[in-house]
Amino acid sequence: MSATSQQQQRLIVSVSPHIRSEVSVSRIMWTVSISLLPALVMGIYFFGPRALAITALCIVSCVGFEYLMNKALDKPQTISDGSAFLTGLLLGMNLPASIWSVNPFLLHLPVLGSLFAIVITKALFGGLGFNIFNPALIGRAFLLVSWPRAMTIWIKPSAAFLGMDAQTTATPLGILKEEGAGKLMEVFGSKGSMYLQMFIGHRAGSIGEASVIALLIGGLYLLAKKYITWHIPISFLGTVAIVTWIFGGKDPETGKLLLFAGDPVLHLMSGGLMLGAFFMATDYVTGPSLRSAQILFGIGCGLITCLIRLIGGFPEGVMFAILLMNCFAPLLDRYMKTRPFGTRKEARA
Amino acid sequence: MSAAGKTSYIGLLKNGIFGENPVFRVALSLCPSVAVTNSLKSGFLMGIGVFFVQTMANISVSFVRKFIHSRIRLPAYILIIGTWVTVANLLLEAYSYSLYKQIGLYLQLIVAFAIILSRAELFASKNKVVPSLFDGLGMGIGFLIALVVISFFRELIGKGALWDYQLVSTKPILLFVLPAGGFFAVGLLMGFFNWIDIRFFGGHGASGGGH
Amino acid sequence: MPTFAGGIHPPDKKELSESKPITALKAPARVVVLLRQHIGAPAKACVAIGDEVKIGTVIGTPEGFVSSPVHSSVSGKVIAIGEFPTAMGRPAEAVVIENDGKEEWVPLKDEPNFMELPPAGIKERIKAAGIVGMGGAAFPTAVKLSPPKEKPVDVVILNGAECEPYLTADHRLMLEKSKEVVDGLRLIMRTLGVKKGFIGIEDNKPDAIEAMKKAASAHADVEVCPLQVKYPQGAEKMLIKAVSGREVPPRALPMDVGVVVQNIGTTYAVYEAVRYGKPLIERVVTVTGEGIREPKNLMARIGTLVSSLIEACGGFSNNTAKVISGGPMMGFAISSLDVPVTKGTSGILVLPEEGLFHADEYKPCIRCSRCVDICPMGLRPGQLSVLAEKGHYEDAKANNLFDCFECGSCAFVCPSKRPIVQLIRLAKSMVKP
Amino acid sequence: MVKLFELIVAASLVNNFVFTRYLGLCIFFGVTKKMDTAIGMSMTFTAVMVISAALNWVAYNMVMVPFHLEFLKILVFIAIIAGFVQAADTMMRKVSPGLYYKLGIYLALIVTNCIILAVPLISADSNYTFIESLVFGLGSGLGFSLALIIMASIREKLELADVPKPFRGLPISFVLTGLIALAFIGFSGLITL
Amino acid sequence: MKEIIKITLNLMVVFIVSGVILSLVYANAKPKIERNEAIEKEKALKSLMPEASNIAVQGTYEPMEGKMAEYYVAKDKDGKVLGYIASSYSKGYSSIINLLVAVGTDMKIKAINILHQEETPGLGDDIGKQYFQDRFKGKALDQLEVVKLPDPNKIEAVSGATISSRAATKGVRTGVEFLIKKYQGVSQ
Repeated sequence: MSATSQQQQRLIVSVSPHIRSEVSVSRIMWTVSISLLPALVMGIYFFGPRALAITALCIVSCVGFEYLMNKALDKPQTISDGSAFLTGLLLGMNLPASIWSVNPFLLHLPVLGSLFAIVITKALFGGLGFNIFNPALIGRAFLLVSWPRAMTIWIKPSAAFLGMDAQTTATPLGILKEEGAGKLMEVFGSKGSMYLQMFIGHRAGSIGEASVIALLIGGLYLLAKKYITWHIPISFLGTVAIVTWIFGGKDPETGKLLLFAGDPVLHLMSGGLMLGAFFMATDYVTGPSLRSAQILFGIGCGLITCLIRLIGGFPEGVMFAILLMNCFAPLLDRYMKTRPFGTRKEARA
Repeated sequence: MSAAGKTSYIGLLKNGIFGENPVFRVALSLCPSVAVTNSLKSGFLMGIGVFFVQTMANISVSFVRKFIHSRIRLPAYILIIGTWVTVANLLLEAYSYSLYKQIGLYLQLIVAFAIILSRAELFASKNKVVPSLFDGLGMGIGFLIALVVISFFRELIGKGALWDYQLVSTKPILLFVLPAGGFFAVGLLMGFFNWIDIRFFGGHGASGGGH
Repeated sequence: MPTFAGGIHPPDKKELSESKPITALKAPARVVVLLRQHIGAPAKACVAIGDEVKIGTVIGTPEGFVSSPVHSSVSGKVIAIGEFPTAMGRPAEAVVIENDGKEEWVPLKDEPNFMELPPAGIKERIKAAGIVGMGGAAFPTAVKLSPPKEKPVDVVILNGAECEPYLTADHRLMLEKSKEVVDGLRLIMRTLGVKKGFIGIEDNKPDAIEAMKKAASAHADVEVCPLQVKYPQGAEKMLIKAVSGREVPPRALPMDVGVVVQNIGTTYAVYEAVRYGKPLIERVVTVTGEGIREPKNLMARIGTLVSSLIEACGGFSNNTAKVISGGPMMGFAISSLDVPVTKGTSGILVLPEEGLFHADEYKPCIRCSRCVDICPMGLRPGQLSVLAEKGHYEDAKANNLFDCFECGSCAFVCPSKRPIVQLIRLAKSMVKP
Repeated sequence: MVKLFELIVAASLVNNFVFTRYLGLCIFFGVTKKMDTAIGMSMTFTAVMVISAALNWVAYNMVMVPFHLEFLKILVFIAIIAGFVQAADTMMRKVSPGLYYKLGIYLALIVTNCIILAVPLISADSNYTFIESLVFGLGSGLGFSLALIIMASIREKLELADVPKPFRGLPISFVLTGLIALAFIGFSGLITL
Repeated sequence: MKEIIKITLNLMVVFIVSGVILSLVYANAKPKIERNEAIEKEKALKSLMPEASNIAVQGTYEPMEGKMAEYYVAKDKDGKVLGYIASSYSKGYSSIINLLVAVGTDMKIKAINILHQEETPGLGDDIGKQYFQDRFKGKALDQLEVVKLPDPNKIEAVSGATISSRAATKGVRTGVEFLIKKYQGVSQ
């Protein structure tokens, strides 16, 4: 009896349920970070160690600002949950590697971008779970708008590992927007070679956005682990494919719109679409939480992306599309309802 | 006028500048605080414009307060304010044409400023001319100071310049002179002033009750 | 294989006890029989201190329509009547009986032709035996079997899902007493005048499905339905959906869609009561968990203290941190081992320190929609929890707060480890339904 | 036709009154605490903007321009709007009291709102035709409604957030508007007018 | 009844007083305002052809759908034609660019002046800067082509802002083409 009474002293009383799944916020964040690694490795391979240095700087700054904001606001420390790390990683992968080589070095850019991402977008809104916008994307949008020139210089991808004075060039979407599809063929040689090179990631662009295969590996891994669902990526990519196929074509002679003549494959593989569709539009916090709303969210992202790519001023629209749809996410969640059990009328079995 | 009267005039001034600062505390008439503050010069001139209209409107309203029938009070006040706005507008157009092209629209919109009408209604229509003048001055200066503070930061951070004089060769953070940057500047400054208020004066933060 | 929408797959841990046959636990030296072991009005004590009782002596009489009698589970002497701690935390009135070890029964009225009894007669015997829903809710069975005329019932479903992890009491009963359970079901169908009876069993109990199929093979009106393994399949509404495809509307009862659901243990008790006139004085309790030396399925007298059950299973292994009455998803953590087994106690679960989750360390909702995906009631639990956390109870109510039956699936999957159920309960207590 | 469509898109998205022109901020911050008010306000505003665009266009191009009284436009516009709003108020109260109780409260706020005045002023400056002026009013109204509704939905969510104390209320709303405006930069270059 | 009279009287007095104030200010400001516009235009034209003493409007043409623009002939004080100036419009990246282009009698560009543009801040709005406008000096019509690398015989784009640079160049070309059509060979 004494043994049990001793035991009784230590019994924990808590509410049900008494078992929990093993998935935790930090596990999700770290898994997403890991799934981004293949794309980062490809980025480093093509753009050199500077790509690694920029990404690392972003990560260190993001985690640092998160630490400082928690201190300043007297909140429990959250740097170990991996969300700031992930923000830094995504921000770094969204920057052009060229900011390392532009003279003078623009290394304050990653730091300021992180400041904007963590402090203004996240901490001021109450920290993880309450931010309205994807912090990494706001960080990038802020940099793009404030340093439009530095943020649109792209270096030529090459496997030459240590070249610092790399040649600059335009991204495929930039070429498409300014010179047309003909020039793109000229640059890549043939359509097949263009698809292949873009699939591998041998093209100008942000550090982590270029390699389609690496991003697909990461994205499929997340899908398989059920950390993301198909709703947003598929509706996003599908919308872009359909719209660019229908409206993406131009008559090479007259420059007039030619229906059903676009190149959806090119559009799917270019810009930040893969990175955005699998890793940033799927951000839990800033997207809608209902599956039906997520499909609309993805379609919206796709439409705005196409609108900007095909008509708008910027060559690439994924970032703005996701940010704009972030604005609409609460609205979508508000008006798309779940169907509570038992509210469907049906015949008796 | 006694000494007590004097302090109350100073009190009226202070009230407009600190206690009920139209932008940072009362949060009325926010449009110009963002719209024209991307350079110190236009912010300052807009502030002067509001200052002018506020003061003149307060004086005029106070002047005619006994004469105006209460049922047409508001239309009459709007008419008076509209007159002074038009005057300010014409003067700016005549004497600083290039600036008029920049801030003209917003200057015209002063006529719809809640702050001016509300001071006319709440203060000038109930007080004598001299206190109304001081209330107008206080509010006007408060508004002017707010605009100057905001535009100072925005031009400095956004263009690296002050009063169109380039201080550094590069643009530090261009965003701050763009539309989006205006909102950030005002929001961050408001938050900063609230923080000072809470931290050092034991206040509750002005717009803390905002929701 | 049929099931319902949503739901989760917690580790079921049934292997700890599913192969342990039901063994009778020796009647303890003293039993504490609660007078309120059911939903509705508590029974009123009809014995006095010092009275001699036998096994099956009525010691509490029902008060009102929704109530149930309580019987002595041992023979001996009433030594106390008063407040006693319970598994739910709040003390309740109980009759304490000292066992004289004679195991004397009151005379029972055997009924070999039980299948010919008229419905009213069956119901009378069920009522007299003090049978209540033994899955946990403890609703008096006789009342459940008296649906109002305007709600015709055409299907009876036996709940063999036993979806709570760890618990195996119903599983063992279906294996060892298949025939009795099927007969109990037919008795219930007869009482209600129903032509169709289903037995829904989750697919993780193939031996039980087999045994029940065999027992039911002689009866065309009884059908065994294997179901996908998913929690909370055993919740009435979910089970009805899975087996019959019917959806019980919010705030309605199964009988509104013509269904009555009965628990396996209850059905077995019904059989025994109608066949032998035996009152409900014992039940199968699964004592299991990683914190117990020797997990067992025990046939224990109502009123046995939890400490006796644990002793009978070899006591705690090291680092015991939590003892739960019921399953891990919806059971109650108990603070003392001196609480009695009641008619609704389906299991005692002992969890060790390792792998235990501490409820106070939770993070903000990151809106991952896991809870929305799995909520069997089609609610948005995460949002409800945030609304409750910030005191927006009315908003929570507008978001179907009261449809939640607190199955805990949302809290189980939540990566932020939010105490969603607790917050929802808080909101429920703050607003009127 | 294309021009008119472009005008709507430009007025509602590219040059959204709130996010790029900073107009109507008092109302914008004032009525977006609750979704219902935001919706009521956007409906009232859009209607009033279209009608006031029409009335003021007539007054400006039919009366003021021929008589060289353009410098009086501020006074005339605000008088017309005030008069019209007053009339609408009275009429609605008589004709449709139900609608009046729903939307009437917003009418009172309209006179002292710069966004209503801005529509005729900008139309006058840009020499729009009557139809263009109407369409511009409509586009502006839709853009303002969009801004109000987005903001209201986000603020409802923000209500549950743990915003640092000095930033609660207006400061965080400003920062939020800045972030939305940053996102709206994506629409720039979509249409060149 | 008395009230209505009082209200009317009230309003009339306010109207009259504001009318008086306004007309006084307007009378004073109006000539200045009108002069301001003229001065501004004159200044812009003058800056293109500082040596001309008389720049006169000749008419209008349509450089872009729906936009009419003026063109001018610049003469020195002896009445000798120094060159021609055209105002022109073109669609830029985010705004309609309005500019002036001045050519000599040899139809080579003397100077251009971007009057209005709202291109991307920090990027396209560099076309308003002197360094870019100077790139047009001395160019003939066939040299008005935008390239990305420095080239003395072409127009080098503002870095990172090819679209804006092209738009500006297109506006210039429209103007020059018009002037050539109008005045080529008419020179005396």
